[in-house]
Order: sequence, then C-alpha cells, then structure tokens
Amino acid sequence: SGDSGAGAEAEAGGEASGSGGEGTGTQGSSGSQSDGSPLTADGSSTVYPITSDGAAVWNSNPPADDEEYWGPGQYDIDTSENMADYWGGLYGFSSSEEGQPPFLVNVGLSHSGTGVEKVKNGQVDIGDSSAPVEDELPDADQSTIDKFVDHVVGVDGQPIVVSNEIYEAGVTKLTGDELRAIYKKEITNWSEVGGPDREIQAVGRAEGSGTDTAFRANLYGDAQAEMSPDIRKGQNQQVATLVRNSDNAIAYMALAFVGDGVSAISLELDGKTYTPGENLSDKGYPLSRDLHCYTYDGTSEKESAFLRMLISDYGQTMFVEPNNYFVLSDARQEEEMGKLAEPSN
Amino acid sequence: MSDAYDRNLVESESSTYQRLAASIVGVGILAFAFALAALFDLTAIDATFVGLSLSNLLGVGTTLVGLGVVGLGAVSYVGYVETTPDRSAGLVPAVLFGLLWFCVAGLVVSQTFGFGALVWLPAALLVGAGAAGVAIFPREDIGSTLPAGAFALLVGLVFLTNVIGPDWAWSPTDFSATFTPKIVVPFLTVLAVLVASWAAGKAYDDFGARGRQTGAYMLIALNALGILSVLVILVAFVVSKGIGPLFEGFSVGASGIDWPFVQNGNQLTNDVNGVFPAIVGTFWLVVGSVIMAVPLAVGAAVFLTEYAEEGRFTQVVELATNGLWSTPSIVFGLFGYAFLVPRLGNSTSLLSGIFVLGFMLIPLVLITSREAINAVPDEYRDASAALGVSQWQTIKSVVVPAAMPGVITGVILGVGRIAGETAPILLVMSGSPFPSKRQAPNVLDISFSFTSSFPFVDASLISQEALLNSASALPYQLYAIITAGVGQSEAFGWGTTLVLLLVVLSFYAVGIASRAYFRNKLRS
Amino acid sequence: MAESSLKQSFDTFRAAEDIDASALLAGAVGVVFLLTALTSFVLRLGLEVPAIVGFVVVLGYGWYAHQGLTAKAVTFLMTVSTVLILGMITVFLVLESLHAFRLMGVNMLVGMDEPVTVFGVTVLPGLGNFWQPSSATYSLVPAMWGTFVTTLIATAVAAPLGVACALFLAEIAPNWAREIVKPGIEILAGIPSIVYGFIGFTVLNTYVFQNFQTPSQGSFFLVGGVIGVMALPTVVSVAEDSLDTVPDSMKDGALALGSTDWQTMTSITLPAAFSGVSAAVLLGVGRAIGETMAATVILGNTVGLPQPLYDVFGNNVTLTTLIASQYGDAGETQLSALFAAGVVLFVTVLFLSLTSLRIEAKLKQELSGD
Amino acid sequence: MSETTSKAQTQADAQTGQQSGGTTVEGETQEELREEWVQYEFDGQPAISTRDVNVHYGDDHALHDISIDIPKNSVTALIGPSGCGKSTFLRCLNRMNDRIKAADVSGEVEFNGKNIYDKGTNLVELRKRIGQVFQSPNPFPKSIRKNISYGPRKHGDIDVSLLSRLLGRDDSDEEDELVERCLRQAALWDEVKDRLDDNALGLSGGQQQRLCIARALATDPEVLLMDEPASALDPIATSRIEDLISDLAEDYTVVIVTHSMQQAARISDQTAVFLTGGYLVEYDDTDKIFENPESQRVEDYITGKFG
Amino acid sequence: MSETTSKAQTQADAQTGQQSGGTTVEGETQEELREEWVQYEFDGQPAISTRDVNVHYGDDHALHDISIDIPKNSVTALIGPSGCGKSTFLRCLNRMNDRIKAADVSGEVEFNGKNIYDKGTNLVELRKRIGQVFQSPNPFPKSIRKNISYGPRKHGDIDVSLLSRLLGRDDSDEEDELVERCLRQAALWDEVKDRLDDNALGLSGGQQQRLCIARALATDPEVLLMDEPASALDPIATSRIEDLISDLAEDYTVVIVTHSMQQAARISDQTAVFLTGGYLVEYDDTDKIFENPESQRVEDYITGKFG
Ligand SMILES: Nc1ncnc2c1ncn2[C@@H]1O[C@H](COP(=O)(O)OP(=O)(O)OP(=O)(O)O)[C@@H](O)[C@H]1O
Ligand SMILES: Nc1ncnc2c1ncn2[C@@H]1O[C@H](COP(=O)(O)OP(=O)(O)OP(=O)(O)O)[C@@H](O)[C@H]1O
Ligand SMILES: [Mg+2]
Ligand SMILES: [Mg+2]
Ligand SMILES: O=P([O-])([O-])[O-]
Repeated sequence: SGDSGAGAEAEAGGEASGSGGEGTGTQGSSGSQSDGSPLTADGSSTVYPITSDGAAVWNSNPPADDEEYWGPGQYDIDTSENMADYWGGLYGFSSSEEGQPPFLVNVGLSHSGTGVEKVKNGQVDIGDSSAPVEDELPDADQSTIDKFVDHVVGVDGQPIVVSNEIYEAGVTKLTGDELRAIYKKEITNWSEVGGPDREIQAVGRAEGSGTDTAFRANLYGDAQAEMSPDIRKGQNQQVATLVRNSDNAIAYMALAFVGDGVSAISLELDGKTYTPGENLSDKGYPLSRDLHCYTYDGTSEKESAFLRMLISDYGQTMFVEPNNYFVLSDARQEEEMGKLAEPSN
Repeated sequence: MSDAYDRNLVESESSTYQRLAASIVGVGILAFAFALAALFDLTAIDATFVGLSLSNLLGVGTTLVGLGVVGLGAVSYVGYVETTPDRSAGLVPAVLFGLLWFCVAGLVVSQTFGFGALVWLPAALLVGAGAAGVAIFPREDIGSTLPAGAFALLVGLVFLTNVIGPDWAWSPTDFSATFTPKIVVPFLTVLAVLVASWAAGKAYDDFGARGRQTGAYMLIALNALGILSVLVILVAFVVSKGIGPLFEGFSVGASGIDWPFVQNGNQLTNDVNGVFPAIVGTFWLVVGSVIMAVPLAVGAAVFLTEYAEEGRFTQVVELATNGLWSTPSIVFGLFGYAFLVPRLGNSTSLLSGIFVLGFMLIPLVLITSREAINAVPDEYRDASAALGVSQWQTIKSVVVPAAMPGVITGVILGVGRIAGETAPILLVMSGSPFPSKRQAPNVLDISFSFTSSFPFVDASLISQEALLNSASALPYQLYAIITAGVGQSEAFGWGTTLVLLLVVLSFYAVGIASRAYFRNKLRS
Repeated sequence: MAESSLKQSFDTFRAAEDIDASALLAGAVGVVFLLTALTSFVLRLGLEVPAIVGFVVVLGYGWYAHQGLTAKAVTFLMTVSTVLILGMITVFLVLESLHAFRLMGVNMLVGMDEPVTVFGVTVLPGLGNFWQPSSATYSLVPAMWGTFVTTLIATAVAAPLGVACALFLAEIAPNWAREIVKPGIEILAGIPSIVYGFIGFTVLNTYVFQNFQTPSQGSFFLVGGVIGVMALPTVVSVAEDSLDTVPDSMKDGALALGSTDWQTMTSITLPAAFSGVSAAVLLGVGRAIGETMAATVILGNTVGLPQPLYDVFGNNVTLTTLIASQYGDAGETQLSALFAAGVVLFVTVLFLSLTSLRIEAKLKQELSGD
Repeated sequence: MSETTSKAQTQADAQTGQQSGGTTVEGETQEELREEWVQYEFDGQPAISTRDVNVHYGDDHALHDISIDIPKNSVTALIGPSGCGKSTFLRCLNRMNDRIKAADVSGEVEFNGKNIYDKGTNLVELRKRIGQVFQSPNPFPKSIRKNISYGPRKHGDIDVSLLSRLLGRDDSDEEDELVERCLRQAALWDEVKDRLDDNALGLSGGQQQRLCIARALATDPEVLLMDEPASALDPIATSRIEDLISDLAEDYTVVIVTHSMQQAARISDQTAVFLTGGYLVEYDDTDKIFENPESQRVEDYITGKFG
Repeated sequence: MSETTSKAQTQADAQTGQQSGGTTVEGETQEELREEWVQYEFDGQPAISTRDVNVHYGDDHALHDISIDIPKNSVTALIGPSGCGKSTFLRCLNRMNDRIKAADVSGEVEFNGKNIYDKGTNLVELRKRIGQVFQSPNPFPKSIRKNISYGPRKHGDIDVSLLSRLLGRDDSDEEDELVERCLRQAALWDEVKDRLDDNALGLSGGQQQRLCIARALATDPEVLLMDEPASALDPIATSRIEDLISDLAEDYTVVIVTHSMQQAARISDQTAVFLTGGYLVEYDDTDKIFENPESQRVEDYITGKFG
C-alpha cells in the first residue's frame, strides 16, 4: 500500500516543479509544511562535514540555553526557541512535539557526482558538490544545468598531502610541474623529488568526485584531463586512512581531513609558494574551490531553512570553520542569502 | 603359517622407528608454530632466542627435520627396520617434487646467480627432473623421503648461513612487490615442515598403503584445523577489538540497563555514540524481507512439491531459483537502484531494501523449504488421503506442519545471510552514514480514527513515511565507517563489527542448532 | 519455452480439479487484477493499490468459496512470481545495458587502450582509453581481467583446501571432530563480506603493504586470498554433500577387499563423487566472482590492466567493484556500461551455477547406475 | 480409465500374460485359471465387486483381469508371493492407485452398486467410506487424540477449532466420545487413555498400528483395507492385531493383504491367491484353499514348495 | 573391546536375555539354549572360532554370547527371522562392524589362532583374507576389469599404474590372467569377456552380484562372507550363485546368511539358527537341523509356524 503514496508524492513533486520560481510558497520537492518527511541531502564527502554537522545539531535541536551548539545572542540572533525550531520557524515550520525538530535532515555521503545526479533525478533535496555542476556533468545540456541552483556554503583550499614518512624525509614542498608529473606517472619515485628511494603511491579520488574534478580542472586546466593515479578511493576519509597507513603516499583531498599522519605540504605554483595553514585561502591558490549545496528547480522553503542556517554567521562559525574550511566573505554570504526563499515570518 | 604372515595380521608395538618419526614431526610442529608466530607479528624474525636469531633457529629446526627424514628413508632402505614400501613413490609425488625442485633451482639460478632464461631454464628442468626421478625409480622409502628431506635440509641451511636472514629482501622485476624475510622465512619454514612431515608420517606407518594414508591424513587434518582457526582467530580478533567500544559506558542501574552503544544513535551531545538506528534498520529490514519472501517462497515450494508435475515448468522454476540463488548481490543492488528505487518513492528507502533483500531471500528459503517438504514422508500424505481428506487440507494440516522445522531452519539461515548483505543496501537503502537516534525508522505507527470522508476510517498500522525513507543497517553502518569515519574512531567500527557479527552469527547458531535438534528428534 | 511450459502446467492444473464457472470467473478476474498491478508497477501508472485491493477481494471470495482451488492457484502464482522476478531482473539488466553495447559494440568486451598486434595484425582494437566517461569510452576488459585474476587466486585457495576439508568431514573425521568443524564451517559462511572488508581495509591491507612492500595499498593478491576464504565454506559444504551421496555400500565394498580408507577415498569415493565435487568448486567460483564489498573496500579501483598482466600485486578493478565504486555518479551512458558489467557477471555466474547443477544431476544419475 | 477393456485388448493381455507368465503358468491357460475361482459363491451381499480389473505400470502389466466379489462383514485375505500384485489390487479398491503416476487402471470396481471408476466419483467421499491401514504404521506427528479425530475434523463432522471454542460451540465432548470409542474398538484405550495428548510417535510400533486402525475407524468406513498391517510388528503385537481384525469383521468388511499364510489361515473367511505376474489363481473359502486347493500351483505355494 | 567378557557381565547379559527374550524364549534359559549347540563337533580345523561375542547397538543388545567354530572349506549358513542379528554376526567376523559407529563388539573372534579384536590388528590385512559379498551388489563405477583387479592393485600385487606403464614394467598380463580366472570362477566369464572395459554398472543385477563375488575372489581370501547374496536376484541368477557357492567351498571357507531356508538346506554343510533377540539357538549339520532339530523353537521356525 506504500506504492500509491509514493506515486502521489512523485506526482505532486512534478506538478510543483512546474511552477518553478523563487521563494513562492510550497514548491520544490518538499511537501507541505505539516508533512514530516525529512530533508535529504547526499553527495560530496568534502561538503559532508559541513552539512552533516549542521544536520546533526539540527536533528538534536538544542534548546536556547545550550551554550555549546546553539546559544542565541551570539550571532545577532535573539530567540528563546530551539535551534531547528528557530530556523524552521522562519519559514513557518514547526515541530509537532516538544524538542523534536520541525523536520529531520538526512545527509548521505558519497561524492559530488552522485550528489548532482541524485538531486537532478529528484532523489534528494540537496546535492552536495565540491566542484561546479558544469564540470560534474560535462554531457548535460544547458537547460539542465540552468535548473540547478547553486548555494555555496564554504570554501576549501584543497591541500596536497603526503605520508608522514615522506614528510619527515624532507618532502615538504612540490612544484606544480612535479605534481602534474606525479599524477601522469612521469615521476614515480620519491627520490626524483628529493625524497627517499621509494616508489610513489599516487592516491586519487574516484572519478566524478568533486575533489578529483576540481583537482584536474585547477591543476591541468581541464576537468576531464587524463591522469593516472595508482589507486582511487571513493571518499575523502578513505584517502586519509590510506595515506596514514602508507609510507609512500601522496594525495589531494579536502582540508577537513588533514590530520595525524596526513601531512599537508606546500605547493609552488607560478613562482608563489602556498603553505597550508598560512595562505591556502589566498585568492590566487589555484586549488581552492567553492563548496556547493545544489538544489534543483528552485529552492523550497524547507531547503532554504536549512541552507539559511548554514550560510548564516552561526552556521559559518559552527560548521565551516571548525572543519578547517574557509568561511564565506560577507559579500558572498549576502549573495547566497539572496538565492534562498524569503522567510515567511 | 610363516612368521611374516602373522605379523601382517597383527601389528607389533610402537617401535623406535615410529618414535623417531613422531619426534621429527614434533620438531616440525615446533618450527611451524614459531613460523606462524613470526608471521602474525607475535615475535620478530630477528628476535633472538638462546643466542640465535629466529631465522637461524628455524634453520636449526628445519635442518633437523630434513636430516631426520632422510635418515628415516635410509634406515628403511638398508633394511635396518622392516617396512612395507611400494616399488615407487608414485607419479603424483614425483610430479609435485619435480615442480618444487624446479622452482627451487630456477629461483636460485636466476635470482641468486642472476642467469638468464637460457641458463636457468635448463638448470631448473634438470634439477626438477632429477627430483622426479628420485621419487620414481628408487623404492618408495627413498623416493618419498629424499626429495622432501633434502628440501627441508636446503631451507634449513639457507637460514642457518644467513643467505636468507633478517636483512634479506627480494624484489622480482615482474611483480610490484618485495618479499621480505618476515614473509619468506616463515613461508619456507612452513612449506619445508609440511613436506617433510608428510614424508615422516609415511615413514611412521612403514610406507606402503598405510603409510600413505597416515601422511595424507596428517595434512588433511591440519587443513581442517587451519580453516577452523581462521574462524576462531577472526571472531576472537573482532571480539577483542570490539568488546571495549561495545560496552563503553555500559551500566546496570535501578532504572534498568544503560547500554549507550546499543541504545544511542550519533549525536553531538552523546558521550558515547551508538548504532541504535542501524540495529533498528536491520531489524525492520529482516522483518520486512521475511514477510515478503517467506510466504512467497514457501507457497512456491508447496506448489512445486505438492501440485506441479515434473516437466518444463518445474525446470523453468528450477532455473529461476538457481539463477536467483547465484546472482551476485551487487547485481541485485544495481537492479534495485535502477528499477525499484524510481518506482518506490524515487529515493533510497527501507522499502527498496526490503524488496531487494526479499528477492535474495526467496531462493534461499525456496530451496530449503522444498527439501523440507520433500522430506515429509509420503506415508503421511497417503494416510490422510485414505481418510478421505482433500489434498489442500492434507497439505495444510499434515504436510506443512511436518515440514515446518526444516522451513524455519532455512528461513533462519537465509536471514542470517541477508542480514549481513551490504552491497544492495548501499545502493538502494542507505542515507545518513551516522544517523541520530531520531533517524531510526519508526515503522510501526498504529493509529485508528474515524473520518468524515470515504472510507470513513483512518487506520494505519505501518508508517509509510518510515518505509519510503532511507535508513541505516548494521552492514551499511560498518561500510560508512570505512568510507566516512569522520571524527569516528576506528573503535566505533570494531564495536559495530562485533554487533554485526553477533547478530548474524546468532542467526546462524540458532539455525544450525535448531536443525541439529530437529534432526535428532526425527531420528529418535 | 516458458510460455509452453506455463500452458502445460496450467493444463494439468485444470485437469486435476473440477473447476466450475464461478471459480473460473473469479480466477480470471483475480489474474486481471494482478496483471494490472504488475503492469502498473513496471510502467509507473500508479494503479497498484486499487488493483491489489481488487485482487485481495477476489482472493477472499475464492478462499471462502473454493479453498483448495484457491490455495492451489495462489501457490501457483507464487511460483510464477519467483520466475517473474528473475525474468524481470534479467530483462531489465539486458535492456539497460543495450545502450552501452550499442555504443561500444564488441569493444565493450575486447577493447584495449592500445591496440594489440600480433605480427603486425591488429587482433584487439585500441580505444585510447579503457574507461573514460567524458569521452564515452567504455571497455570491460580491465574489470573482467581483474575478476579473472582474483577468482583464479580465490579458486587456488578455496578448491584444494575446501575439497580436502570436505573429505575430512565426510570420510575421515571422528565424530567429535566433525561436530566441531562442521558448524564451524557453516558459521564461517555466515561472516558478512563487509566484516572481511573492514578487517581487510584496516588490518590486512596494511599488513600486506608493509610486508610485501607493494607500491600501493590493496592488491589482487589480497582480494583473491580474502574471497578465497569466503568461498571456502561453499566449496566445503557442497563437496561434502556430494561425497555423502556416494553410497556406503560402495565404500564398504572397497574396504571389504582390504583397501585402506585413504585408498577407498582416492580410488572410489572421490572419482564417484567427482562431478559433485567439481560442481562444488564451480559454485565456490561463482561466489568468488560475485563477491563485492570486501573487494571494493580493499582494491584501488583504477580502471586499467596490471603491468605485466600477471602481476598479482596489481591494484585495479573487478566487475563487482567497478559497479560498486561508480554506480552513484554515473550518467545515463556510464550507468548503462555498468549494467553491461552486471550482465557479464550475471551471465557468468548463472552459467557456472547451471553447469554445476547439471553436473550434480549427472552424479546422481551415475550413482543410481543408469 | 473408466472404459471397460475392449475385447481386442483382453486378448492382447491374455497373450502377454502367457508370455511373461511362462515360467510360472505351466500348462494351464489364463482362461482355465479363471474358471477355477469364478465359481466362488457365498451367501449374503458383496460389499465390493471387481470386473476385469487390469493395472499397468507403464509397460508393466501388473494385474490381469481380476474379477471377484468381496462379501460384506467378513475378512477376505489376499495372499501370494512377493510382487504378485496384492498391494496393487488393494489400492484399486479405494483408488489410491490414482496417487501413483505410473499406474493405469482399467475395468470396473463396484461399490454400493456404483462403479467407482466412473467419472465424477468423489474420491474424498469414497475414501472416507473405504478406509485403509498401511503396511508400516504411519501416525501423524500429532497427539493421539488429534490423530483419531483428524478425519472427522477435516470432514467437518467435529469442530474444535479455536473459533468454535471461542464461540463456545465446539464439539469437544463429541470428540472425546469418538476418541474413546475408536480406541476401545482398536483395543488400545487402556494403554493410552492417560496420555491422549502425547505425541503419537512416542507409541510402540504395535500401538501405532492399532492407532492407525482406530484412526481409520473414526471416519466410520464400511470397508477396511489392510496391507500387511502386521508385517512390521513383533509376534505379540501381531496377535493383538489379528484378534482385533476378527472382532472388526462383525461390523466391517475387511480386506487384508498378508505375506504369512498362517495369518491368512488364522483370521480370514475367504482367501484369494495371486501368483507371480499378477494373476488371481484361486479364490474360495479359506478352509478350502488351505486344505484342498483346486490348483496344483496353489497347493505348491501353500506348502512352501516355492516363493 | 578386546577384553573377554567378565563373569559378572555374562551373568548380567544372561539376565537381560531372560527378561527381554521373555516372549520368545519360553521355558528355556540362555544356559540351556547354549548347551544345545556347543556340542557341535566336526572333523578338521576351524577357520574361525568365536567366543562369547556380544554386540550392542547403543542400548540395544543385538547379539548374545555367540560362540561357534566354523569349519574350514565348507559352507556354513546362518538363518533366522528378520532382525535376529545374522548380518550383525557376519560383520563381526571381518570387523566390518567397526564402520558402524553405534556398534560395540565384545568377546573374541579367533582367526588363524589370533583374536582379531586384539589391539594392533591390521584391518586391511584381515579383510584381504576374509572377503565379503554384500546383500545387494555393489560394483564400483569402473570397468569390469578394474573392478576385479581393484584389490590386488591396492595391495600392490598388480601394478598397472600410469607410471609403471610409462616405465614399461606394468603387470597387464598378470591382470588379464587374474581377471579371467576370477570371472571364470564366478561363472561370469562367458557373459562379459567381450566387454571387460565397459562400466560394471551396466551389468544386470545377477551379473553384478557374480562380479562382486569374482572381485572378492581376486584378493585370494581364505574365508568368504556372504550376506544374502541372492536376495536381490531372480530365480535363475539365484541358482547360478548357489552352484557357484557349492563350487567355492572346495577352496574357501564360506559363511552365508540367507533368509531362505530352502537355500540353506540346498547349499550349506552346517547351519546356525538365530532367533529374535540375537540368540543363537542351534548349530549343527544342516541335515540334522532340517530333519531333526533339537529345539522345539527351531522346529517351529523351520516348519513356518512363526517368523
Ligand atoms: N509404483 C509402482 N511403479 C511401478 N511398478 C510398480 C509400482 N508398484 C508396484 N509395481 C510393480 O507391480 C507389481 C506388483 O506389485 P505389488 O506391490 O502390488 O506386489 P505385492 O504383491 O504387494 O508384493 P509384496 O508382497 O512384495 O508387497 C510388481 O512387479 C511391482 O514391481
Ligand atoms: N546400524 C545399526 N544401528 C542400530 N541398530 C542396528 C543396526 N544394524 C542392525 N541393528 C539392529 O540389530 C538387530 C540385528 O540386526 P541385523 O541386521 O543383524 O539382523 P538380520 O538378522 O540381518 O536381519 P535381516 O534378515 O532383516 O537382514 C536388529 O534389531 C537391528 O535393528
Ligand atoms: Mg505389497
Ligand atoms: Mg541382514
Ligand atoms: O567532494 P567529493 O567527495 O565529491 O570529492
């Protein structure tokens, strides 16, 4: 008996999407305000830390007196409501039960390509992507691309990392040419770049992941550039584990995953040296990239409520900064807010 | 009646010769154990015992074993003890020895002395043929001990002289791997000990038919032991790693049991995160697929055994059943992803997961149920028919109840299998990798009320919501830890592994036990 | 074939019971409802619920009025639905893969990155790339090779050890040992593949990486070993079953002639059960081929061939891991190419399973003495 | 199936009979053989009459033109060497042969004036009235009580379902009564009256066989067919069953297959002797058969010269 | 197992015997029963002597204190009703009972002056010298030739392995000779001489059984145990096998279990009668047993009063 509901829901979604537009009542793939279906997101493992942390706090809906995760009064927010109630309330969403969020947020994890595919197919509300949709869907026609609404929630300065052993052996910096050669299998031994005599394990992300797409686009100038890493892993975390467990690995990944045993190195490009922790946020750092939350066919109020929370100062401070990503500048913040539906209350 | 004639019939007491053979095997077992210890990181290959490095020590062991085995053969050959060797060790050992020595000679000549194929190939062929010849032409006692003992001797000497020692390494050009002593020394030791012990086992029972049996049995029993220890090691390893995280924060208080790992989801505010949503997800997944698949499969089994005539149709069904049985789970997943998901709410959902796992469960239950129903003696059916009871009544009240134990066992074992499936769930059901407790699917939603519009009642039993949304499950939770363990410790993964193992293996244990129980009951 | 057999079975069905008009009518209505539901589901017409409700109503009437007949009809429908499910999967797989096959033609199965020439004649075409979604180039050669290599290694592990263990259980083990080993093997079969994957990813990968000093983590060698262990229980239990089917009287006959147990095993039991044992190995191979999670998690999943081909420490892709690692972000064509991988898998495994089934049937026939 | 064998076929059968029976039928033709027993006349009514019953298992002609009348309220024994078709014939009488795929029956079996092989025969009803007890005891794996009441419950004569119990209109009393009556008739009551709810599989072989008889009696049949009911039992159990059969003959028509000539002699009123190949050679009063058989071959068989 | 039954146990057994055998042993005690046959004396040497052999299957006491001497080069028949332990006893003589997990044998079986139940007995050697032919024919699924030469090949007496053929030192000629000799002895040569390399499973039941006999002869045993070797065969095949057995008795000691008293009477020199419960009741010259048995119960059994 579940089928009819499914059909009905799909139909409703289809209808609503026809009206399109921005900020007009209940459109997009979410249903009516009373419907308790969750907001779903999937995609990029780079964006995942932001959306997932946001969702985690959202779902646990901390009260106003919670200093650690909510704490109104700090970000020009003045309310006595719980966290999700506040943000949802802006669009008229309210929880049916005390303490419950007005709706749950489910954030799945795969990679950017999956995220944009799924949001395009209506399988999720928000598609996380760490590369622009044009690069992720090179075959898609313009009308499809146009239906994507891009919401940037943070900026990543994609670092190059190596295994500890390599770092300690003195490979703390590579030039752009060296890096390109390594991923083209033209340099295969660390000794060629001043390291120990050990084969290079060039670790890549799965094709279709934003990290990979962005890396190719930014380093080789073409999102489809040919590259032959020794090993490709589906998600950032797997890459981090791999680099940590190896003594000869190099990888490109998201900033959030740099840590113990995964040492970021400096990169010299066009005569300028970019050093992690210092100047990766520089405008000129070619590997830096926006972190997107795409919606399809307009942005519904439900989606807006959650995205507004992420883009707000509160979200930037709570979910972007702690994950080592760079927060949006005030101007960009303003611009992103403009793409969301207008709060109804 | 000659003496020899009688001695054949009745064995003498165990002799010095047998004791010698046994003690050679004993030394071998000791070396074997040390080799495994080195392989499993329990001790280092360059650790020193009684003043010798471990590789030297293993060298001493294998040398002893090799000498002993050659000795056993020689003693028998010169007739010092009376044995019953065959004319020749036989073709199979000859081929195996030939191969072994071919490899040894080939590797030594090409890798150690660095000769090209023009040299090493003839050399290896020569040595291999020589070893095979030794196995073929002399009597069995020499033929099966000499090549084996010499191999152990060679290995031992190589270790003793540190030709292969702790600092040795070998990088063959064609393989992207380097063989380190940590792997090679134990591997060679184990190989030498196995080969030599086989020969010693043969000697123990005087060669001949009985000697061959003893040698073969030794290897086969060891193999069974090895397989069993894979299980034991695996489970013990998971338990040792997972028991800590599983019981972190566990307490029994006045308010009942507090077991965070099992009762919590993932939440920022949690002290200890847990896998509650995954457990609930797995529960509903299992319940759902059982509800979907079991009636279907049992019904089909009833039709096939009770109604259908053997023929084309049953053949087609058999093909379908076997096809479903053997279809890789990822193919089910792909099918679900592209066919079911778009039709069931267009998002990954518990319901899609239930369907896909249900499809996978059907053949498992169908095959066992069919066997169980077939095993119901025809006498019951005849007896019922002779009492003037219709076929369906007979099936319902005699056949199916009698087959029930088998069916239930089949269901339990099948459920054990699908409960651990990951690939299909990954494709059709998964959502948040680390769901909070609130995201656990809340499938039961019992409500009943009257409404003013048709059909005037608003009753619900199950929440469509929960069925049509993504959910987690234990195997997926584990996968998520591998792919996305952001901020999760590996310990969380081991805890999850342990829970998953406990769930799946308890299905299996219950299934196996109930089958044994019903079998015994049937027999008595 | 399916149709005629369906008709045949329906005829026997009708002949066996006296069907009066009302039952026939109800049956027809029920079938119409059910077909509507099914069609609606496949074509997404949204009529499933009313059709199913209608079917349930007819079913209720049938149960009340003609219980025996209804039961028979329902169990028949259940049987048919089993066939339908497999049919649906097969048809859907093939349909979805057609696009890729049309695009790539035979290159899907034989295309190399560089053309392969023998004495100047090109025997295998070069596509410039094995797998490049951006230029719509797809070849399953690397994945098939990876599957082949891992399966070969797995078989080398599972077949001899599995058969030896089956011999142990069926013929050699004393009671007490059997009672320990047998459930142990069955439980081993129950360990989920993701558990192997987790251990493989966290422990074994590093172990092999360190001690074989492979350039990268994960290798066919390790995957083959792990899925070999996973296929072991299948081999053991099926082989043991077939060893058990060799009648005791045959073994007694050999023993009564004064041959040892081992001689009896090697010269009577094993040859007599040979086809069954090989069926066991085939089934084990099937399991190994279809294994996904452990391989996905351990392997590097780069689409390419190891250099040289037989470098078992290569770290490429298999059919299953290709699907598991790429399904998510695959566009239409790429998804179709993945379905092609699914078809290759499906056909291979089905073939193995059916072959083993035939072999087993042959064994039974042989032992019953024609 | 229901057609009477045509003349052509009868001749063909007779020929095959002569050929295949060549080793056993010496000198006498089928026609002559039949003369011997068709004469058997008895007082009273026949319960079952068979006319030219032939059974084939595939190409194997297992029974040849069997025509006998079985008198009411008496014990009729079927004897003969192994494989001569006794069981096959017995199964013809309640159409249990229908359950064997290979079996093909022709000829007529009249029961209460109706040919049971006519189209439209209600098999369920037929078997209710012609009960059967099998060679090895086959109780259902249920309680003793449920074994007995199984038939009546399935026929709707007794309703002790949960529903009827909830509605308070169940027939538990009737059931108890029935169970006691049938068990008493089968001389089992005293042994099991305290454990009616125990599983019937826990009974000894002899008890199980009597339970099966009681179970058959519970559907109140007119005829009781028994195929070597004592072959799996020890002598004591056997003699109990024999006593029981003699008692039953007062109310029921009993047809019994036995491999023991002694048993046939002890309990039966008339005996039919089948010989290898599926021929009925002689059918007469039991005393006559055992003391003064018409046929030499029957005499040979009875005195143990062959078989 | 190898220990001689202690006196206490013997008494215990005797008691159980009386109790459980109460239904069959009427009036006579075990002690008395044994007196009847222990007396059997014969000229010449015993091939096998058993002393107080008892067999238990779990709790089931299947054989009670069997002590007999089996004379060389003669045919000894074991008869008795079904389940009386004939097969069990036969299997004690070459320790095939070892293969039945539940079977527990005590007592002594002397063969060539050695107790075969002593520790260290070489079972392989024993079974080579005491051959066995089973109730239903069990040829190996190999060629006729390989069936015959199986034993000698396994014992290394004949070597026709691939290796020896490669080395040109195979015993193919010896094998051919052996195959012909054994098949002739088993009266099968003429029927199969043209198809020695066909699969033995393609032979008829009677041929298969003779093949099994030939196969047993090929290992040149001293004693041949046969468990109802003709029970699965038709009369013609049976009589061939019976002739064969009589011939074999010139060179071999034959012990045969049969369910047919006629057969025992026809071919055996002495007969042992077992009765239900696992008791040996009488053992004597076959003529004596059939014409003038000591025990009333043996007489009853032989004249068909029961069983
Ligand atoms: N189900 C069957 N399929 C084929 N042939 C059968 C079947 N049942 C019996 N027969 C054959 O029919 C003949 C008569 O068999 P039936 O069982 O009636 O003999 P019987 O007199 O009952 O013998 P017994 O005393 O051994 O029970 C035999 O030749 C037998 O092989
Ligand atoms: N494998 C066994 N396990 C348990 N009990 C057994 C086994 N084999 C035989 N018996 C029991 O031992 C007793 C003697 O059996 P045995 O087979 O020796 O009898 P038999 O005289 O050969 O009978 P038959 O003439 O039917 O072959 C029987 O009660 C039987 O049930
Ligand atoms: Mg019969
Ligand atoms: Mg017997
Ligand atoms: O952000 P990605 O996971 O797609 O690289």
